[in-house]
Amino acid sequence: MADYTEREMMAISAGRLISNGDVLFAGTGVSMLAATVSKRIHAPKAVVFFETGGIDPSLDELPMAVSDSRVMHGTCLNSGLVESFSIVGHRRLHTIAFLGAAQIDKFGNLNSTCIGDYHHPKVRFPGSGGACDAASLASGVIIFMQLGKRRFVKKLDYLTSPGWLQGGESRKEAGYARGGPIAVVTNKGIMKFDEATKAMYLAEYYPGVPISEITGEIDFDIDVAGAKESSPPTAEELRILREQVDPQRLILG
Amino acid sequence: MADYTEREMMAISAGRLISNGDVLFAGTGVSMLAATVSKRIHAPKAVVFFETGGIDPSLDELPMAVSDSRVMHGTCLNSGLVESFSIVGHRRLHTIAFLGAAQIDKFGNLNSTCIGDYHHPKVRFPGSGGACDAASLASGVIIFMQLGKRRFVKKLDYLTSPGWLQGGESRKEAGYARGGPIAVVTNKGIMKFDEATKAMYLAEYYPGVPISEITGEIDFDIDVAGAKESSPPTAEELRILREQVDPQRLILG
Amino acid sequence: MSLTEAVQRFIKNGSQVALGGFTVSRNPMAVAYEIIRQNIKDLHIVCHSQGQSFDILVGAGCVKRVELAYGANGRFASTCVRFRKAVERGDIEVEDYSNNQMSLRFLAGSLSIPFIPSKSGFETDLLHKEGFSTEMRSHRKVARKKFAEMTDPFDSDGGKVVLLPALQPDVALVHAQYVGDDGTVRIKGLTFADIEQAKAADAVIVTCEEIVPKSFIRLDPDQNSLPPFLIDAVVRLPYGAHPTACRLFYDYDAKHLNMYRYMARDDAGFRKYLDEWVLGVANHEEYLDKIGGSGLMTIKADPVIGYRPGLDRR
Amino acid sequence: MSLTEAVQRFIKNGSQVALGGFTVSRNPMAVAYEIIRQNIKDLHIVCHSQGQSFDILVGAGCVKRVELAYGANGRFASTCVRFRKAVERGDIEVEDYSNNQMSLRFLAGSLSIPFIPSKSGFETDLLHKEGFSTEMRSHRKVARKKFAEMTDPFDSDGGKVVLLPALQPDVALVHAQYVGDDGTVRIKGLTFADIEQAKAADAVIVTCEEIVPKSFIRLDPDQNSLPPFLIDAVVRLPYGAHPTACRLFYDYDAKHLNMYRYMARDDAGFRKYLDEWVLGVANHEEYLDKIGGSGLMTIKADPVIGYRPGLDRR
Repeated sequence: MADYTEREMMAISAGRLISNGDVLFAGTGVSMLAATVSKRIHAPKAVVFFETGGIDPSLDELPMAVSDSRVMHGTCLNSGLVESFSIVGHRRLHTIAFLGAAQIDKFGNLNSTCIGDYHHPKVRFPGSGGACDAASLASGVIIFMQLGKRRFVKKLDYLTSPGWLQGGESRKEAGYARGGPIAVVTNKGIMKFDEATKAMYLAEYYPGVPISEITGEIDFDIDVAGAKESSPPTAEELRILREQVDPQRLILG
Repeated sequence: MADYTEREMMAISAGRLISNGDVLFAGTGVSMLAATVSKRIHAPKAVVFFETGGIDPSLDELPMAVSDSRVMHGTCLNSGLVESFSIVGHRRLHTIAFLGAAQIDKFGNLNSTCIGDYHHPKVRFPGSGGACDAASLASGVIIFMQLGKRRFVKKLDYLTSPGWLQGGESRKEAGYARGGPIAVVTNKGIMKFDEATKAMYLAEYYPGVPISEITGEIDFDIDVAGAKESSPPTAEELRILREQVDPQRLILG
Repeated sequence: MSLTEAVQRFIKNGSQVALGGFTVSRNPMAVAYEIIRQNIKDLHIVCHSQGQSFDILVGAGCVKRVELAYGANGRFASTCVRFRKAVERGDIEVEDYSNNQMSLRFLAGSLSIPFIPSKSGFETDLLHKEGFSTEMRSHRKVARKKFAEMTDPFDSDGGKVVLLPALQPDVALVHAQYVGDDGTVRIKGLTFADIEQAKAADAVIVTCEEIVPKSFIRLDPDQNSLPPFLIDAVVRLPYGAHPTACRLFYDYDAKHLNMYRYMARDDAGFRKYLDEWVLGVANHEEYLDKIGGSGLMTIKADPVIGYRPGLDRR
Repeated sequence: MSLTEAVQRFIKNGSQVALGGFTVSRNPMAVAYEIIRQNIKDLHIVCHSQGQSFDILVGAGCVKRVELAYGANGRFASTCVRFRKAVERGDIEVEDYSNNQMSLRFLAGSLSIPFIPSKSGFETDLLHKEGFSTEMRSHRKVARKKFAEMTDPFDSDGGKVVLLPALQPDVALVHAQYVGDDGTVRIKGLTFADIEQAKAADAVIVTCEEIVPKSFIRLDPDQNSLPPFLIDAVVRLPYGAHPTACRLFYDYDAKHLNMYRYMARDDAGFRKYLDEWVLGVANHEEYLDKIGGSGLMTIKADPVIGYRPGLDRR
C-alpha cells in the first residue's frame, strides 16, 4: 500500500462524509480522530460534541476518552449527559454520530455488548454507552469497523444499536423518527446502504485493494457492482492529520 | 388592639410554626415576611427557598416578588423552576410552603384562579403559579388569609391547590404521598385541621379578639371548643421584624 | 441582526411564543414592544409565571390564546391588570396549568420526549377544567389533551400519575446578560425555565445586555446556558428588560411599574401608556432616551450583589 | 467527617450505590478504595459509563449486581478488565441500559417522578433481553420491570414510547473540585450525571479537592451544583479521584492506568495490585505518599486549561 496507514485512510474517509454545519457526536478512538479531522480539514463549521456533555471543545490535544478534560476546554458549554443526548436527538440539528462496534449485520445494526448468550457470554464488551441512543436519535450514523467474518456477521449475538433493523421501512415502523446508518468505514473500503432495501453495498474500495479481499472478510452477501476506487488521502489531509490532529500518534498508532 | 398590627401578628404567628431544619417555600407578600421572620427569629437553621430557583438567599433586603434579584444573592444555588419543584417534593426534606389564596374551604383547599364560572369568570386571579405544586408536594402548607365570608366559603369556585380535599383519607386516596395544610394564619386567629376528619377548627384567637368576631367571618361551621388565646408578639420579635426584616415597611405597610 | 428584523423573521401572526423571565425579572420587554409596533396578532403565549411582557402584549391585543400558570407582577400587580380584564371580557382563550407543570412541559419539549409524568394536581380543577375547546385542540402546536392520567406501571400498589404534554413553541424569547460573539449565551442569576424553553423551541431570539468576545465566554464554559447552534438571532439591547430587572445590570424600575399599574387600570389610560412608551418611540434607543440617563442610573445594579441596594421601591 | 466514618455510616452490605464521574474522570476512587478496605459486599452498582472505580470494586468482589450502560476506560481499557472477567464467569448480575436511558432514570429519580419516557432503543436487545430475573425484581430498589412500552396518548398517529423506571439509589458518590464550608458543592467541567444522581439518592457522600469559605462559594452561586441540605458527608481528599482526572486540578495518571490494565489481566496480578495500592495503604495519605510527590506534580493540571498539556499519555 501507499505511504499512509489504514487508520489514516479511515479517519480521512470518514471526514470526507461530513458537511459543513453538521453537528458531530464523537466517541473514542478512530471516531475521535475522524471528528477532529472533519473539523480541521473538511468542515470547519461542523460542531464536535461528546455524550459526556462537552460541546465544541478547542481540541488542542486529542482526548483519549469522551470524559477526558480535553473535551471540557474551550467549549461553548460544559454540561452533562441529559443535555448531550437532547442535542443528539434535536429536530433542529443535523447530527451525525461516529460509532464503532464488535459486530455489524447487513442492515447496519450493531453489537457492542457481548459474544455468545447474553446471560452467559463468551466475551463481554463494554455495552451500549451512548451508542444505542446515537443510533436511535441522530440524523445519521457513520460506523467504523475492521473487516472480518466474525465482525461482519449474518446474525448479531446482541442488537445493541439500531441500524436499518430488518431493512425496508422497518426502522420507521419500529418508532424511529429519523436516522439510520449512512456508511461503514472499514480498513479496506466503504459500504453504504441501498435507499429502498437498506441492505449494505460496497461503495468504495481503497486504492489498490482488490474487491475480493473485502468480500472475503464479510459473512453475508454484499452488492459490489457499483464499487469505485477511493481517491487517496491528499498530502494536505495527511499533513494536518499527522501534525495537528494526532502528533503523538496516540490513536494513529 | 395592642401596639402591633394584624400583619405583624400574622407574620410572627406563622414564624412560630416553623421548626429548625425545615425547608421553607416562600411566596410573595406576607408569606415572604413569614419566611424571613422564621429564619431570623424562630428557626435560624431553616432554609428559605423560592419557586424561581433561588435557594437560601441572604435576604439583606426584602424581595418584592419571587423573581426579585434579591432572592439570587448570597444563595447556595441559583437554578430554575424544574430544580426548585424537585426540592419542594423531595422525600429527604421536610418542606413547608407558605401560600395565600382568594378562597379557602373547610378542608383547606384553595382557589387562586377565579370567581364565577372558569370559562366566563367574574373576577380573574393570577392562577396557580407554584401553589398547586407546593400544596401537592410539600410536607406541609401554612396558609395566609384575611377573614371574610367571601373568602372562607362553603364551596370554592375553582379548586387550584389541594388541601385535605373532601377530608378524612381523601387526600391520600387521590394520589398524594404526603403533605396537606397545617394551619391557616388569619388576621384574627389561627385555624388548624382535625387529625381524623381533616376539618378546620379554631386553634387560637389573637389577644383580645372575641371568638364570635372570627366565626362571623366564616361561611362554614367551625369547631371553636378548644381555642386558646395566642401569646402576643414579644418585644424582641417585633424589633427584629421592624428593624431587620422590613424596615421600609414594604409589606408591613 | 436588528430587533426589527429579528421580530419580522421569526414572529408571525398566530405564532406560539414562549416568554422568558419571570414576573419582574428578565422579561423580553424590547421584543414585546417591537411585536406591538409591528402589530402582530393572534399570538399563542406559553409561559409559567409572567408579568410585564405578558400583560402588555395582552393589553395591546396581540394575544389570542394563552397557556400559563400565573399572571402577576409581584407586589406591583397581584393579578396582571390587562390580563385580568381580557379574561373577564372573554377576549382571550386561557388554559391554566401550574408552574411545575409548565416547566416540566418545557423540559419534555427540550428533551424531545412527547410527555412527562407528574405527581402534582390530582383532583384539582387544573385537571378537571379545560380552558381550550375540542376544536382548538386540533390546532397546530396545541396539545390534543390537556393531560392524561395513568397507573404507574412500575408501582405494585398501582399509584396514579399525571402525564403532561410536551411544549415545543415556534419561538422562545430570552433576555440574557451576556452573549459571546460566537453566539454562546450566558444567563446570570436564576434561569427560571429560559433554558428549557429555548431548547424546546423551533427558533430562539436572544436580546442581551452585552456582546462579549468568544475568548471571554469560553474561558469558563461551565457558566454558559445555551450553545450557538440553537440561537437564531442575537440583538444587543442594554436595558432590554426594562422596567423589569436584570441581575447584575439593573433593578426593576419600581416607579415605572407603579405608573403602569395605575395607567393600565382603564382602557384609556392603558392606550395612553402604549402611545407614550411603545408606539410613540420608534425603537429601543428612543425608549432609553425617554427613560432618561438619570432614570437608568437610579436603578443601575451594584455589579456584585446584583440589585440596587436602598432603591426606593414603594 | 473522616473517609472511614463516611463509608461506615452510609454504605452497607447490599447498598445500592451510584458512582459519580465517567470512565477516566472524577471517579470516587478514594471512597472505592475505602469500601474495599472495609470489605463491604453485595453492592448494587448503578451508573452510566463507568471505568476505574467500577472495575476495582467489581474486581475486589464487593459487587453483586450492576445496572449500567458502559464499562470501559477510554483508551486504557476498551472493556473494563475485571468487569469483563466477572461477567464471563457469571460472578455478577448485569442489567444493560444505554447512557441516555440511565441518565434519564437518574433525572426521573431526582424529580421524584416514577418514570420517564424515551424514544431510544425500540426493537433493540436493550429492551428485548432482561438481565435480571423475576425473582431479583422483587428486591428493594430494583425496578419491577426493566421498562414499559406504551402508545403516546398525545399523538394522533399513535407513536410508541418507552417508559424507563426512575432510580433512587441508597447513596450517591461524588468527587467535586470545591465544597464550601457551608456544604455547598461546586463541580467544575462536565457534570456527567453526578447532579441527577445526588439529587435522586437517599444519601450523598462528597469528596473534594478543596473546602473553601462560604463567602467564596456564595459569591457566584450560579456556578454551584448541589445545596448543602442534600449532602450527608463531606471529606476533603486532594487527588481523591486519582488515577482518574479532576479538571483544573490534575490529569489522569496514564502510567498508572496502563499499569492497572496490565496487572488486572490475570487474577494474581490484580490481587497484587489490590494488595499494593488499596489494602497495603491504611488511608488516603499513605496512598498519596505511594504515588509520591513528583508523581502528583507530573499530572498536576494547568489551572486554566484544566489538564496537563504535553503529558506523556502513551
